[in-house]
Amino acid sequence: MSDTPFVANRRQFLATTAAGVAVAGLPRFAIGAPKRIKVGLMLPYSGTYTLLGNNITDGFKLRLAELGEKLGGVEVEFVRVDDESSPPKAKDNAAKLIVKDKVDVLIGTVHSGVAEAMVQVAREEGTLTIVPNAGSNRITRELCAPNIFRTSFSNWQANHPCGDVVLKDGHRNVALISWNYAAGKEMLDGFKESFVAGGGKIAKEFLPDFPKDEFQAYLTEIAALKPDAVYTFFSGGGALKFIKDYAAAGLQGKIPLYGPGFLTDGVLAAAGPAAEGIKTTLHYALTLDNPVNVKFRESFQKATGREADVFAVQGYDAASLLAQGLTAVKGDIGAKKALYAAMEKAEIDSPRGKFTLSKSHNPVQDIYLRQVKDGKEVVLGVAAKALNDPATGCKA
Amino acid sequence: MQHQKLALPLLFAALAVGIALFPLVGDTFYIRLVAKIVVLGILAMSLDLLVGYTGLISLGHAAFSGTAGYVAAALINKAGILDLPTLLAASLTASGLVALVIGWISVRTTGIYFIMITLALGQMVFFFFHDVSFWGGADGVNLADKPAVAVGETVLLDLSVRINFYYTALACLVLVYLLLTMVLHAPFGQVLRGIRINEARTKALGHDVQRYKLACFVISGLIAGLAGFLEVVRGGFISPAHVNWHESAMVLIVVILGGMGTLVGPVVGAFALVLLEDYVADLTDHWKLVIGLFVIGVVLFLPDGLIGPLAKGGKRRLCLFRRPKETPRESIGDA
Amino acid sequence: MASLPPLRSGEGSGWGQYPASPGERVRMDAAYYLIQILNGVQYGFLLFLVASGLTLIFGIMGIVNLAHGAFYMVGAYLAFWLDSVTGSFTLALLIGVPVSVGLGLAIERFGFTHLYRRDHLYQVLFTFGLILVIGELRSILWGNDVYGVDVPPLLAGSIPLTETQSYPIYRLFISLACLATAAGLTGLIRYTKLGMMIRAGASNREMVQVLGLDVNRLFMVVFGIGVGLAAFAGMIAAPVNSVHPGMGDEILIISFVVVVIGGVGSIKGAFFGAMLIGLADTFGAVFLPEAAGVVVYALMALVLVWRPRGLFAGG
Amino acid sequence: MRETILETRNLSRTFGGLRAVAGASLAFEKGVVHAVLGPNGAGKTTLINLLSGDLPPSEGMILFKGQDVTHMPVHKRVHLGIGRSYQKTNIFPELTCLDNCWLGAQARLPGWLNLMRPARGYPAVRDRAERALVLCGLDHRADAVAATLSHGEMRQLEIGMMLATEPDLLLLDEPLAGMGVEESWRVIDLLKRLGSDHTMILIEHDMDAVFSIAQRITVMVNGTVLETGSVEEIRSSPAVREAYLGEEHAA
Repeated sequence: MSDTPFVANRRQFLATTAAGVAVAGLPRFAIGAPKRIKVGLMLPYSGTYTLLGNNITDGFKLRLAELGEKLGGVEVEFVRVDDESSPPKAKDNAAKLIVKDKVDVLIGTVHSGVAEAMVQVAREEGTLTIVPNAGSNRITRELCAPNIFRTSFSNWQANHPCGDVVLKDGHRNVALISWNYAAGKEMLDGFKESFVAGGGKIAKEFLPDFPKDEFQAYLTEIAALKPDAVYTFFSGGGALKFIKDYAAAGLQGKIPLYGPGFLTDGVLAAAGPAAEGIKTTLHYALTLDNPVNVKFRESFQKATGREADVFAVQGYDAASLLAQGLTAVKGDIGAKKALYAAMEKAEIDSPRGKFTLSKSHNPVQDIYLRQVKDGKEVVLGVAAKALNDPATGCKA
Repeated sequence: MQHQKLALPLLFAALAVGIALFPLVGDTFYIRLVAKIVVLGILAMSLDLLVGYTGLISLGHAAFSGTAGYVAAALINKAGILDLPTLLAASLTASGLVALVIGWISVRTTGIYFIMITLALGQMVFFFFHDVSFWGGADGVNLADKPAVAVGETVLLDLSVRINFYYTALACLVLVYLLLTMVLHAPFGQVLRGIRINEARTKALGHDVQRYKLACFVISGLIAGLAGFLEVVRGGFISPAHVNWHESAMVLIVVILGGMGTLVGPVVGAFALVLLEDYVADLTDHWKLVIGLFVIGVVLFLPDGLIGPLAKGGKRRLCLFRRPKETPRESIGDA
Repeated sequence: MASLPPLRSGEGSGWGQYPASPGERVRMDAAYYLIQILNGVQYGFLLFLVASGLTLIFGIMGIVNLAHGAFYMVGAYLAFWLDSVTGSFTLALLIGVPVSVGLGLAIERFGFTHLYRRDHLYQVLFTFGLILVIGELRSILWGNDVYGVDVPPLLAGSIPLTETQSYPIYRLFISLACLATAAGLTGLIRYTKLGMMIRAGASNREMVQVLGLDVNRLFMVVFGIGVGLAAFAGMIAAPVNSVHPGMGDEILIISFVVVVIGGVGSIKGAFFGAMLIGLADTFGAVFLPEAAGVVVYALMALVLVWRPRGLFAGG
Repeated sequence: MRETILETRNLSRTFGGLRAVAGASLAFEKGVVHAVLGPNGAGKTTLINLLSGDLPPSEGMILFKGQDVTHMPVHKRVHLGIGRSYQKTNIFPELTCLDNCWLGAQARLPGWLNLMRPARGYPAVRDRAERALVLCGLDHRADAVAATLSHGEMRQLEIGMMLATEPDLLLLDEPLAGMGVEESWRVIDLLKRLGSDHTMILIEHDMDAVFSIAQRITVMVNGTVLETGSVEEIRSSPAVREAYLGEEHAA
C-alpha cells in the first residue's frame, strides 16, 4: 500500500485539521479565492489495479511536493475513494466525491469502463476532471467536455504508430489477439487502422473473454497459422501469462511479438527471459534519457521506495497540469472558464518529454518504439512525433 | 405469530413514511443513497419470496434483474425507445422468460443441488451478456437517456429528474410489498409455506409442488426484473457485474441480514448493508475484510436477522433444526 | 442526458471475428489437433483436482463450499511466496500443501462445525464471507500485484512437433501429476476404510452413523482432502498461470459446472465432467471464439435437461 | 358383491434384487374397511406407497374407480379421491392444527393459481378443514401449533389432514404406530367411526385392533398375497396361523 504520508480519507482529515472542518463547512467563495482546494482521488486502491492506483497517487503527490505542497498558490486537501475498478459502482463513487464531499477537482481513474461512467457524472455536475490513465478513446471523443482533461493517452494513440513499425520490419501477415472488451478492441483497431492502410493483412483475430488467461488453445492455432508476426494487447496478469505461454509454446523468436507498451510495462521482472525481444510502442519508457525523467525516477524512488512507471508519470503530469491552470487564475478554482483555457494551452514538461493538449484535452505527444533487451526496456526511437488523437465525435 | 402479524406491517409502514419524508431533510448524496437502498430492497424482497417463504435458495437472482436492465438499456440506446410503459413491459417479459427457463430446469431438484444449479445457470446468463458484444462487453454500457411517461408532447413523468425517480422507486417498493403480501395470504402462498416446511407432505396432500415452485420462481423473477429496470434507470449504467453471482450472493446477505420470511426484513437489510458499506469504505481500503467478517458474524450469530425478535413465532428456528435430518441424498431431491 | 452518445457496442457487430473467410481457414495438421487435445485434457485434469474436492465436500458434508476457489488461489500465492523464499518449487509444494490443509482444517473446526445443523443457506453465506475475508487477507499479505512462478529448470523447455508447433514439458508434467493424484484418490476411496466411510457418506449420511463411524472426524478428513486438492492444483498451476487475485473465482465457477455435470459426490462424475469441460472449452475457444464463455454453460444446461442430477449422480 | 373401488393387477416392486411386492392382484370394495396384515418386511408399506403413488411400480397396474392410475403422480391421485396417512408422523410442525388441515382442504380448490383472494376468504375450504378436525377429534386444539401436540394427537392430526382432502379411499399406514394403550383406543374409536362411512385400506400390526375394525383382511408374506377373506376366514385359516399368527404368539 502507498506509504507516502497523506490524508487517507475524509474522516481522518477532518479529525486532524480543524481548518478542514471550517472550510468544508463554509459556503465556498464567501471570502474570495479559498485558501485550499479539495482534490478527489477516484482510483483503484483494492483489486488487480491497486499498484497502478498507488503509483498515480504518489506521482501526483510527488509533483505537489516539488511545488511546495501548493498548486497555483493554494493548499490541497485530498479525499480518496477506492473505485475497485468496478464499473457498477463507478457512478455512485463519483457522486460520492462530487456530491457528498464536494471536491473541486476529480482525478481518476485506471479502468476505462469506470472512467467513462465517472466522466458522465462529472459532465452532469460540471466538475473539473483529470483522467490520469484510462485510455478509452471515447473520453476525449464522444464524451469530451470543457471540464474533462486527460494526461495519459488514448488507446488509438498507443497503438496506431505500431502498424507502420510492423510493416517497416517487413511483416505483411499478422495475427491479432486481445481480450474481448472495449479497451482490447480499441487497441487492436488502432493498430489495424494504420497496418491495413499500409497494405498489411490480418491473418486472424482472437478475442478471448476478459479476464480469461488460458491462452494455450489460441497459441496452438497461431503456431499452425504461422503469421509473420503477432500483435497483442494484454495488461497486468494477462500480459505476464501471455508472454510466458508464448515463450513456453516455443513461439518466442520464431514469430516476433508486438503490442502497446502495457504489454511489457510492470511485468518485465516477473516475465524474465520470456519477454526478450518484444517490441512495443508507448508514450513513455522508463529508460528515456531526458533530465526530467532521470530526476523524476530518482525522487519517486526516494519518496516511495518503488520503481517509477508510466502510471506514476501520468499522475505526476496531472498535478503539473492542474498547477499550471491554477497559477494562471491565481488559485481561484471558481474561475472555470479562464482555468480551463489556461489548462488547454498548458505545455507540460513531463518525464515522457514535453507535450501539449489537443482541443479535445487529450495529450499531443511523442510515441516511442521500445524493445526488451536483457530484461530492460530499450528505446529504439520515436515511432510517431507529436501524435494527436483524431478526436472524432468530440463536439465540445 | 400474533404480534408478528401487526409488528411487521407497522414497521414497513414506518419505513415507507420515513423514506417519503427524507428528501425534505436529507442532503443530496444521502437522497441518492436511499434511492439505491430502495431499489436493492425491492430486489431483496423478491428473493425473500423464494428463500424465506418457499425455502428455495437461489444463487442466481442477479440473472433476472440483470436481464431486465440489459434489455431496457438496449432498447433505450439502440432503438431510442423512452416510453416507460413499453420499456418496463419489455424488461419484465425478458426477466420473466429467463426465470421461466432457469426455473424449469432447477425446480426439479432441491437442496444444495438447487443452489448449485441456480448459481451455474445464473453465470451462464452472466457470460451471455459478457461475451456477446451486442450487449456492450465487459465494461458495460451507459444509458443514452432516461425513460419518461408522456402523452403526446406533454411529459407526465421524467425519470431523469432525480426526485421523480426517488418517489417512483418508493411507489414500486410499496406496491411490491402489497402485492407479495396479497399473494402470500392467498391459497397460493399457503402452499408455498407448506412446500418450505414439508415438501413431500404438501405433495401428498394433492398439490403439484413443481408447478407451484416454478410459478413462485417466475413471480420472483418478474419482481427482480422490476428492480433491475429501476437500477439501470437510477445508475444510468449496466454491466456484466450487475449479473455476476457475487451480486446474487450479496442480495442473499441482505435478505438474511434483515430477516428472511418477513418481506420488511430485506428492506431493513438493504439499509443496514448499504450504509455500512458507505461508512466502512471511508475508514479503510480493506473494507471488504470488514464486510466479510460482518457476513460471517451475521451467519453465525444473527440467523434470524436484525428484525428476528420482531418476527419470532419461532418459525425460522424450527425450520433450521428440521433440515439436518435430510441426508445429502434426499437433498439432491426427487428429480 | 439527452446529449450522451449511443451505446459503445453500436460500433462493430462483434460477430465479425474473422476477416479471413471461413474457406480461407488454414488446414490444421495432425500436430495441431494433437496439441489442442493435449491442451484440453491438461486443463481438464486441473479442473478435476479442484472439482473432485468440491464434489466430495458437497456429497459427504452436504455443503456448498464457495470458498473452494479461494483455497486454489491461496495455494498459488503460497507457491509463489515459498518458491521465492526457499528458491525451490518442490520445497514450496512440500510446505505449501500442509500449510493450506492446516488453514482449511482450522476453518472447518472453528467455522463449519457450528453450521452442520443449520440450513444450507447459512453454510453458503458463510463460505461467501470466507471468500471476502481470504481475499482481503491475501491482499494484505501479498498485495494485489500479479506474480509469475518460474517453471522448475528440470521441466522447462518444450517438445518440438513441427517447426512452429511444440508442447511445453511442464504442461505434460501437470497432466501426469493430476493423473497420479486421481489414481491415488480412486485407490483411497475404493480400497481403504476411509474410502468405505466416504462412499457410505456420499450415498447416505445417516448410514455413516449406522455403521458407527465418527461423522465429525469424517467431515474433517474430507474437508482436509478437498482443501489439499484445491491448494495443490493452485500450486502446480502457478508456473503456467499467472498468480493473480481473480484466479480463485474463475476456477470456482467452472468447477461448479463440472460438479453439476458429473453429479454431486461422484468422483467419477467429476473426472468425466472435467474432461468434457476441458475439451469443450479448448475447442470452443477455437471454433466459436465469440461464444467461448457460453459454450460450457450451454453444455451444462443440456446435461441438466437430460439428467437433472448430473451424469453420475449417486442413487 | 359390492363394486370394486380399487384394483391391482400383478402389482410388483423390486428394490435392487429384493422383491418387496411380488405380483399382488387385489380388489378393494367400496365402503369396506380392508386391512392388510403381515409380518415385518412383508411389503405392506411398499404396497401402500404403490397405491398412493409415492413409489412407481416395477410391473403391473393399478385401477381406481376403473381408471388406470398406475403412473399417475401422487397429487393427481389425491384429486381423484385417494388420501393417505403416514406411518412416520408427517405433518407441518410450525403450523396450527387448523392450518395443517387447511392445506389438505385446499387441494380440492378448482385451479391452482389462486393469487388474489386471501385463503381465509374461502368458506368452503374452512368448512372442509374444520370438518376434518372434528372428525379426527382435534377441533378443541384447532389453534394449537402442531409441534406442541402429544404423539397421539399428532397421529390424529395425520389422519385429519388426509380427511381434509375428502378422499373416497383412505390409505392408513399403521395409524397406531408407537402409541400408548388409551391413546390407541382413542384412535381405534376414531377409525371405527370413519369405517362406518369411508372406504379404508388399513395396515396395522395390532391384531386386536385390526380384527375390531376391519371387515376384510389380506395377509401378505414376503411380498406375496397369502390369503384374502373375511375376519372369520382369516382367523380360522391354518395357512395364516402358520405363517403369521404362529410367529406372533411365539413373540
